[in-house]
Amino acid sequence: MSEKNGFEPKIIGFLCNWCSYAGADLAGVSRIQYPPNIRIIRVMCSGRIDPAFVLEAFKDGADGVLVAGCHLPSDCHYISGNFKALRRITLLKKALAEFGIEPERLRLEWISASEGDKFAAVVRDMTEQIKKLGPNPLKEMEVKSQ
Amino acid sequence: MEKNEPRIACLMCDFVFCQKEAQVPRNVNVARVSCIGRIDPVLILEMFEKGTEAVMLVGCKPPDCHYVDGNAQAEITISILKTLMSLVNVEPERLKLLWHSPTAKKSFSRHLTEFSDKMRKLASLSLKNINPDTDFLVNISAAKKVAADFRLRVLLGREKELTESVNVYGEKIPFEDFDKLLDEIVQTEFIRQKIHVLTSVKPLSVKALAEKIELKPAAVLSHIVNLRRKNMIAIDHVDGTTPFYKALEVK
Amino acid sequence: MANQKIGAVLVIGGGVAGIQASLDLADSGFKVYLDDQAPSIGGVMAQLDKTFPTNDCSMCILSPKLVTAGRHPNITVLTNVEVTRLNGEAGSFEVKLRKLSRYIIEEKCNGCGICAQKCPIEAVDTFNEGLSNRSAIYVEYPQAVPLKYKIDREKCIGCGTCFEVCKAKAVAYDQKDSEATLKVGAIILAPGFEVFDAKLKSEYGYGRYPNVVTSIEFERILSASGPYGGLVLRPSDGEIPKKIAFIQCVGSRDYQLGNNYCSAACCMYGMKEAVIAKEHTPSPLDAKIFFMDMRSYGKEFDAYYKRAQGEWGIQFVRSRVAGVTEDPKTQNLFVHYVEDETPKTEEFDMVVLSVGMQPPKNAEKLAESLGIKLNGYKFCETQAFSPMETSKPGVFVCGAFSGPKDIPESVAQASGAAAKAMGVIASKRGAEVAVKEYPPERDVSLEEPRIGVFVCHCGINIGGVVNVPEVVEYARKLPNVVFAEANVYTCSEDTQKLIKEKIVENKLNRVIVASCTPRTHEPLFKETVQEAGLNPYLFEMTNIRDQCSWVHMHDAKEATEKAKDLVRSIVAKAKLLAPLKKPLINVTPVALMIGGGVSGMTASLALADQGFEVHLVEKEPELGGQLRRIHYLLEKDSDPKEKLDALVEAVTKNDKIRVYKNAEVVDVYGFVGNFKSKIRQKDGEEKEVEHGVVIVATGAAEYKPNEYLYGKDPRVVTQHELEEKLASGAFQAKTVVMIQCVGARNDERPNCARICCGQAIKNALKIKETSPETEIYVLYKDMRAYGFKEDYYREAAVKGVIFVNYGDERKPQVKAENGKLLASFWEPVLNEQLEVEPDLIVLSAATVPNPDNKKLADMLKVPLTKDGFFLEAHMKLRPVDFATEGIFLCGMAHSPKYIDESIAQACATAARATTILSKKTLEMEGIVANVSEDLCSGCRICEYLCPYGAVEMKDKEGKTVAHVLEALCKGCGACGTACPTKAIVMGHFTTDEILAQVKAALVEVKT
Amino acid sequence: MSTKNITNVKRKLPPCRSACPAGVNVQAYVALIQKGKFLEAVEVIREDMPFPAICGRVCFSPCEDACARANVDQAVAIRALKRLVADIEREQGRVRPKLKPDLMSIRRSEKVAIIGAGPAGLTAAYELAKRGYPVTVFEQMSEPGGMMRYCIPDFRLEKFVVANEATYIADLGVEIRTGVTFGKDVTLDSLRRDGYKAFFLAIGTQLGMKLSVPGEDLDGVVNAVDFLRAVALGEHVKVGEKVVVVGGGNSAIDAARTARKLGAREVMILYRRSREEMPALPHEVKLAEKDGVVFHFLVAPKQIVGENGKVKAIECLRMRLGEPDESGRRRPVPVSFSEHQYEVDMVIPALGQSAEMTCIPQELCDKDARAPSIRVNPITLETKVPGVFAGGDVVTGPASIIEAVGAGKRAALSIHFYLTGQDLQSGRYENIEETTWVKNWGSIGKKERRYEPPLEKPHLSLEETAKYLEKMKRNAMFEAFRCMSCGPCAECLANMDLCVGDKAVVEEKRCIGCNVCAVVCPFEAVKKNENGVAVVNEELCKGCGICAARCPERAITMKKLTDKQIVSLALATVGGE
Repeated sequence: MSEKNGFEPKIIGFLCNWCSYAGADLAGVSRIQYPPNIRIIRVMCSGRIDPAFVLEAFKDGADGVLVAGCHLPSDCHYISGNFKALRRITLLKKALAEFGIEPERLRLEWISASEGDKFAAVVRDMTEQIKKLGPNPLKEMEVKSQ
Repeated sequence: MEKNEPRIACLMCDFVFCQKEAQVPRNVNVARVSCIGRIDPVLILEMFEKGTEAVMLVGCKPPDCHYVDGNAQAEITISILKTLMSLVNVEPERLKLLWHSPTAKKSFSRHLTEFSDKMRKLASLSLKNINPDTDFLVNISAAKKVAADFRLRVLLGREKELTESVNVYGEKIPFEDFDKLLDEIVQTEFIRQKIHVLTSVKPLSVKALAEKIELKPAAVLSHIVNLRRKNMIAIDHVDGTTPFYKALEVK
Repeated sequence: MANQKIGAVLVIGGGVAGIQASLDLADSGFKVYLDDQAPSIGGVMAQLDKTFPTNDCSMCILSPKLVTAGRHPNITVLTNVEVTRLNGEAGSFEVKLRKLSRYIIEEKCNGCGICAQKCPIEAVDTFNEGLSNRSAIYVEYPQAVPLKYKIDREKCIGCGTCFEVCKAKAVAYDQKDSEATLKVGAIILAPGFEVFDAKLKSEYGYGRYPNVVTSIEFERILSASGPYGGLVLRPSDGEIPKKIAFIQCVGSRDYQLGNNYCSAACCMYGMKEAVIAKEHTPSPLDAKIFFMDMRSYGKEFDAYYKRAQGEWGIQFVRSRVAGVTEDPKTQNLFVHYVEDETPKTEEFDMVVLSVGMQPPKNAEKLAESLGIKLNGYKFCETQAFSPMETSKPGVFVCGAFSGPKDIPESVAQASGAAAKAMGVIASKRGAEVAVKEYPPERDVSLEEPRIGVFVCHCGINIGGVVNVPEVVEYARKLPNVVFAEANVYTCSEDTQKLIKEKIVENKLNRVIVASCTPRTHEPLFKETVQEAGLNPYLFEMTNIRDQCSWVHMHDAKEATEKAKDLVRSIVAKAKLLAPLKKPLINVTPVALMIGGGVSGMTASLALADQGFEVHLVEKEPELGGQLRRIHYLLEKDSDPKEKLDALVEAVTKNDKIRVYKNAEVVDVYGFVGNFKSKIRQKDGEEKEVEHGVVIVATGAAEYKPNEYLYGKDPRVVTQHELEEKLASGAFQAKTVVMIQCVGARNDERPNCARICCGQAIKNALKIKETSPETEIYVLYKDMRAYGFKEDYYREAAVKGVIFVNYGDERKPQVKAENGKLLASFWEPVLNEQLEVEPDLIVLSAATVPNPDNKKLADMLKVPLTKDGFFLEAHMKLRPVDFATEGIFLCGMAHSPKYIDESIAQACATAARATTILSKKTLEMEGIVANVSEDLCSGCRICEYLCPYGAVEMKDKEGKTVAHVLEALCKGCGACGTACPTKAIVMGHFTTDEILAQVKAALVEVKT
Repeated sequence: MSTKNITNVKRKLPPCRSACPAGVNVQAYVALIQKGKFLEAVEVIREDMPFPAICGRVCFSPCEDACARANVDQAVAIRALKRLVADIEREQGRVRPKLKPDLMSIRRSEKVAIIGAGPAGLTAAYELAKRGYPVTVFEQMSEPGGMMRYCIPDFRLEKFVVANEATYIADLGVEIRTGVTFGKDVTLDSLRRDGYKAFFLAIGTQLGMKLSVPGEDLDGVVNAVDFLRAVALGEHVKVGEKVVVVGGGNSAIDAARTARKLGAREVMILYRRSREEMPALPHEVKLAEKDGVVFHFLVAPKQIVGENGKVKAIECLRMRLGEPDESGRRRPVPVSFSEHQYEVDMVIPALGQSAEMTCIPQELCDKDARAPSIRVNPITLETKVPGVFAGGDVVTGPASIIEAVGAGKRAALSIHFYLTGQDLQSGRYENIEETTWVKNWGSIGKKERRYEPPLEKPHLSLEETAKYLEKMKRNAMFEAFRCMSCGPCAECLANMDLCVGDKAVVEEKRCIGCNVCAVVCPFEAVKKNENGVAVVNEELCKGCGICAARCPERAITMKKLTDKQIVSLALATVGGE
C-alpha cells in the first residue's frame, strides 16, 4: 500500500453558527454518515473568517479548510456577512497558489440549516479530493527543511 | 454422493436426538442443537445461501420442550421463514419443521427418507444458483438482512407476549392481526433490502429497480424514500432526468 | 376591577404568528402560555422549504425563534393541548384546557431519538405530507420545539420497545389525558389555517394521478430535509420532471365550492415553488403557471414576478384550468385549458396544485368554547378598524385565522395582537414573571486557568460510539484541565447541580461541556455556571454528538479520536476565554412617533395605553394623513370619518401623547433606549426630546398621474377624487372607465400599489349603489382583490361592472375629441378593439412613497427600497423592525396598504417598541466588538461594513477613531476581520482564541 | 461431581429438590428421562440416596407437592418416573455399585456402628461407606429394611425390592448384622469396646399406639403394626369376617387392604376427619376403595363392644371439624348423642407407632416427650453423648421413609465431621433460595399427565412385558417433558456435549436494551443492569440459546454453540465447506 492511500487528511471547518453549523447538526440528527476527517470550529458568521485564519490553519498542517456560511443572498443572520466571506475567500483562493497550496484545498460552501445531506456530501467529497491531492505540501516542505 | 442428490441439512433438538441407530441418508447431514428454539432464522437462510437445498428442523413435539417453549419460538421462526422463502422464490416446502420424539412410532429415518424423496422431486436449487438470470443470491441476501433486521426481530421476540398475554396498554393483540402486521413488515422490508442489495452492486434508477423487482416505480420510490430516511441509500448521480441510487454501508 | 387583572396571556396556536405574539408579550414582562394542538410548535412554516420574496430557507429563519420561545423563561409551551372552555372577562379569564397524553414524560425526554430508531412500527409521516413514513413514536421534525417524542397511539401496538431502549425512562404508557385551568388576562388566537383538500377538485385528479401533488407536498419535495432530499422527483417513477404545471386557485376563488375568497398567498408561493424547483433541478425544467389574476400585491412581489418571467424563465398562462387527465402509460398529465378563447391541451410531467387556505378544522369548536363570532367562511370575524379584535373583548386574533394571509402579514398582526393584549393588562406587567437573580460574579482575572471538562454519554447516543471514559481520561491530562468527568446526561437537572458543586470544589474558572450542540444547550450551561458565580462567557462547548458520534457511528475508534481532538481544541480556546460584560443600557420609556396618520395615531395610542409617553410629530397641520381622504370602506363595516374623528380626539386628549403639528424631526442622535432628537415646530423653534425608540409612520401619497390626460381634462380624475365626488354627491356619469395600475407596475415603479384594485371596486360598487344604470368599465392588468375582497369583486361583476384585462403591450388609449372623452381598449373575450365615450375616466393611481423618506432614512441610518419605501430588517419575520435596534416602521411608510393592515402594523410597532420601553435597562449580548483605540487608524472600513450602524467615528485626542455602540453591535465580527490594523477584538471569538483552537485541532497526536 | 458437599454455599434450587428431605436432584434425572437416559437417571438419584426403587413405590413425594407444574395443571409424576427408571435398571440384572474412583480410593479406619437397618440407618451406612468408613449395621430382625421390610405389605413394596437395595448397600462394603438386639445383644459400651468410634441410633418405632377406649383388650383387637409384621413374617394370621380399621394413614390403608386380601368379607376404615385430611396417599386410598374397603369419615370409636371376650361391635361417635389444631388440620369435635354401632369381629387400630423404651439407652431417653424418644440437635442429630447420633422415627416419631433418608444423610455428614474433627454445624443445606424461574405461567400449555403410575402390576407374558415397558418408557418421557426445568442448570449431563457450560454472552456494545432476551428467556437468566444492558446470570442460564436466536441486535452469542458452528455443523458434509 502506498503512503498516499493510507493518508487521512485533517480538515478544518469554519462554520457559521446560524446556518452551516445547524446544517452539520442536522446531518447528525439524521445520522448521515461522513468521514471523520473534519474538525469544526464554530464562528458566529462566515464574515468573521479572516483569511489569516485559513492561512494559519494551513501553516499548522491542515490538509484542507472548509468555510461554510448561509446561502446567498439573504439567509445571513447578519444581513450580509456571507457576501463578505464570498469576497474574501474568493480572493484568498487566488492567492493560495502563491503559497504553494492547491486552491482546491480551500472550499467555500453555502449550507443552510436544512441541508444536513449537503454538509455530509461536502465533507465526503472534500475528504476524497484531498486524499487524492495528498498531504498539505507545507508539511512536506517543513520536513524537508528540517 | 450421487449427483442430483438434494443436499439436506437437518437440525435437531438434542432432546429428540437419542436414536443413534437412526439411518441417515447420505445426502442428509444431521446437526444437533441444544433446542430448536436456538435456531436464528438468519442461519437457515445462510444454509440455503451456502448450497443447502432443504432444511429440516426437528424439535420436541409441543408441548414438550426442555426449555418450556423453545418449540413455540421455532414455530414463529418457521412461519416467518416460509414467508421469506416464498419471497425469495424458493419453495417453502424446502423447509420443514418436524415435531418428533425419540419414541414416536414413525422412525426418524423414515421421516428423513420421505423428506429427502420429496426434495428430490423439486428442481435443484444449485441450478438456480448457477443461472445468472435468476436473482436467487440477491433475494437470499435480502432475506437474510430482513431476518437480521431489528424491526422484525423485536416483534418476533415479543410475538408470544403480545398475542398471548397483553401489551403495554393492557390490550391483547389478536393473533391474526399480529400475523398480518408481521407479514406486511416482512414484505416491505424484503423489497427494501432487495433494493439495498441491488444498489450496492451498482447505482440503479427507480425504473431499473422497478423492472428487476417487478413492482410499480411509485412503490419503489416510496421504498427508496424510507431507505433514505434510515441512511441506507443515497443518490449517486443524475443521468439526464434520471437519478441513480447507491446503497450506503450499514454497520 | 383593575386589581383582579392577571398579567398573563394565553396564545392559542404555535405557528409563526403565535410564536411572535408570545415572544413580544414575554419580552414585555408578561407571562405567556403558548399552546398548540400539535406535539410541537412551528406550524405550517416549519414545513416550507423557502420563503418568498427573498427565497430564504424557512427553517433557518424560523428555528431560532422556535428555540427562543422554547427556552424563554416567561413562556410556557403547552403542546397537545386543546381549549375546552372560557370563563370570565377581559383582564381576568379562566381557561380550561385538555392536554392529550403523549405517553412520554416531557421533563425526562431529552429528544435523543433512540426510541424512534428502534420502533418497529411505521406510520405515515404527516409532516412530510404522507410522502414518507415515520415511526409510531416520533417528533414531527428534527428541529421541533419542544423536542419531546410522542407516541402515535393509533399506530402503536404496545410492544414496549421504546420503553426498554429509553435510557431516560421517559416513556409512560399509562399517562392519561389531563385537564388544566389557566388564569390569564387576555387571549390571542393564532390557530392558523387548514390546507384545502385537493381531492374535492376531482377534475384535477389529485389522489388519482400520482404526479399531481399539492403545493404543500411540493414544499416537502423541494426541502433538502424532505422525502426526496430536495431533488424534485415525480412520485410515479422517481424521474426528474422536465415540465411542471402549477395550477393556481385550487380551492380558492371557487364559488361552486363555497370558497369564493382568495387565499392571498398562493400566487407568490406558486411562483416561488416554480423558481425553487428550477433551482433544485439539475436538468432543464419548464415551469408553467396557470392563473386567473397574478396577485403579487405585496412589497417587492411584483419585482419577483418580473424576475420569475424574465431571469428565471417561468411561463405564465392566464387561464382557469378545466381539467387534468393522465396518460396511463407514461403517467404524464394533460392539462386542459382555454387560452385566447381556444381550448388547448398540454402535456406535463408533473402538476402542482396551489391549494388554498381554509379555516382550521376545529374553528367552530374553538369559537364555541371561546364565545367568538366567525364570518361566513368560518374564519374569525374582525373589522377594518379593529383587525385583531374578535367579537369578545380581551380575545384577539392574528394570522390566517382572521383571513388568508402570508407570513409577514401574520407576523405583523401577531405583534399587533400582542400590543392589544398588553393594553388590557398593562397594569399587571411583571406581576406573573419572576426575575432570576444570580450570585455575584467571581473575579478570576488573576487566577491561572483551571478548566473543568464534563463529557456527556447522552445515554448511548455518544457513549455507544465514542469511548467516553477514554475521552475523560484524555481530557484530564490536557494542560490546565484540573477536573474531568463523564455524565450520563450532562443536561439533566441533577448534573447542573453537580457542575455547580464541582466548580466550587475544584475552583474551576473555565467550564467545558463536550456533548451535543451549543445551538440548543449552551444557554442552559451558561446559566448553570452563572449560578455558580462564574461569568457565563467562561463557558465553552464542543459538539461530540451531532458532529461526531452520530455521524461516525460505525467507526468507534476514529470517533473517539475525533472527540479527543475536539476536546483538546476547545480546551485550547477555553484557556484564553475572558469574562465579558453584558452591556446594560438605560432606557428612556418614551417613543418618538414620526407621522400622525392612522398608523402613527394608532401606534401612539397603543403605547400610551401601556403608560409610555409619546411625542407624535406630524408634518401637516391636521392629524389623519391619508385617512382624511377616505369616506367609506369596501367592507362597509364602519364609517371612516367617525373613526378618524374618534382617533384624533383620543390622541389629542391623551395626556401621555404630546402632539406636534406642522412639525418635523430634524435630527436624531443616539441608539436604542437613548435617543435624543430635535423637533422643529411650526414656529421654527427646535425642541430636543429624549426617547427610547423611534417609530416611522410617515405614510405615503397618491401618485399624481401625467398619463391619460390627467390634469389636462377635468373629466379624468383619480380614485380619491372620485371618492370625494361620490361622497359629496357631485358624481354624475353614464359611463365610467377606470384604468388600473396608473403609475404602478411599470418600469419606473415596478411594484404593485396594492390598494387601487380595492378602491376601484369600492367606488364602482358605490356608483352602482347610487346610479345602477351607470356603465362602468374597469381596465386592469390583474384584479388583485385578495382575501375576502374577492367577494366584492364578484359582487361588482354580478352588478354589471365590466372588467377588461389589458396587458402592457396593449395599453388603453384615452383621448379627448370634440369635447368628448374617448377610451379605446382591447377586449380579449370579444377579441376586438372597443371604444367607449365615458363621462368620467378614473385613474387608479399608484401610491408613492413620502418624498421626505430619503432625508429621514439618512437621519436614522436606515435603508430604503429602490422604490423609496422604508426597508425593514427582514421581509418575512421582522416586518416592522429596522435592522437598527430601537427603530420601527409601520403603515404606508413600509409599503402601500389598506387601513386594517396599517392598523395591524401600527399596533405591531407598539408591541415591538414595548419590548424595549418596558425595561428599565436593556441587557445586550456580551459578544461584541471592541476597538483598541491606540491601534485604530480611523480608516472607517468598519463603519462602512457594519450592517447595524453600530460603529461610529469619534474624536479622541485629535485623532478620529472608531467607536462601537455596544447596544447596536450584534457580534458578527465582520469589522474585526476587515480591520487592517487589527484594532478590533471580537469578544468570545478573538483571533487568538480561534487560532488556538485551530492549532490544537491540528496537533498530531502520537499514540 | 456430587453436589451435596457444597451445601453451605448459597444456592438456588428448584422447588422439587428443595422440598426433598434427601435433596434428590429431581430436575436432573427428569431431564435425563426426557432424553431416554434411564440408567443415568437412576445414578443421579443414587447420588443423593440409596432407595430409588423403594421410594419410587412408596415415597410420600414432597417433591410432587412442591412441583411448580401444579400451577399450570398437575405436578409432574416424579415418584412414578423414579420407580420406572429403577425398575428398568433391575430389568438389566443385578445392580452393582459403580462408585466413582475418587470416592473409592479413600479408605478410612474409624469404625462406625449403626443401630437399625431401616431407611435412616441404611442411608447413613450408604453415605458413610461412600466416604470410605467401615460401617456395621446392627439389626434386630432377620432381614434389613426395617419398617420398609416389615410394615409395608408386599403388594405395595415387594420384599425383593427392599432386599435388592439393601444388598446394593452391602455391596459397598457395609456389614449388616441381623438378629442382633440392641440393648440386649450389644450396647453402646460393648460396641465402644469393640472399637467403634461413632454411633448412629436409628431404631425406629416398633410399638403400635393404642386406641385408649374401653374394650381394647378384647380378642380380635390387633394393632396394625403387629398385624402387618405378622403378615410380613409369613405367620398365619387369622382375620375376621368384618374388620374395622381405625386411622387414616398409610398403615391403616395397608392393614385394611391386607385384611381384605387375607379374606375379610367386609373391611371398613374409620377416620376422625374427612377425606381431605387423610395423611394416606390418595392413590392408595383409591386402590383400597377398589379393593372394596369402605371408608367412614368423621367417625371416632367410643368403645369396643365385646361378647364373650371377643369383639362384637364398635360403638362410634360422629365428629365435626372445629378449629385447626397445631398440625394445621381441623380438629375433630364429637357430636353429642351421635353414638352408633358397627358390628365387627376384628378391630385394627392404626394410629401410629412409638419406640420401644427398652431399646433406648437410659441416658439418651427424652423424658419430657409424650412418647419415648431421643432428643437430638435437629440439624446435626448429635445426642448429648459425644459420638452418638440418633435419627429417624425414634427422634421424630413415625414419619416418612424419605424423611428418614434425610436424617440418615445428615447423620452421616455429622459422623464424618465428628470423626474428622470438623465443626458439626457446617456444610448443611442452608441458604437455599427456592424459586421457580419459569415466567409466564399463562403461556405454558397445559399438558395432562400422560404417565400415571400403574395401579397394579399387570400380569403379562414376557413378551408383553417388554412391550409394556416400551410403552411405559415412552409415556415416562412424555411425562418428563412436563417438567419446566425451573431451577438453574441441574448439571444433568443430559446434553453432555451441547449444553454443559454453554451460556449466553451479551456483547455490551451492541446491546440496545430492548429486553427481548429477557422476554424470550424461559427462565429469569437475563436481566438488564442499571445501564440498561442485558446481563446473563450464568447460574440461571441453561444454554438453550433462544435469546441468541431472537436478539434483535444479534448482540447475544452462545459460548459454545455459536451461530457459525451451527451453520458449519449443518453444512459439514452437505455443502462440503
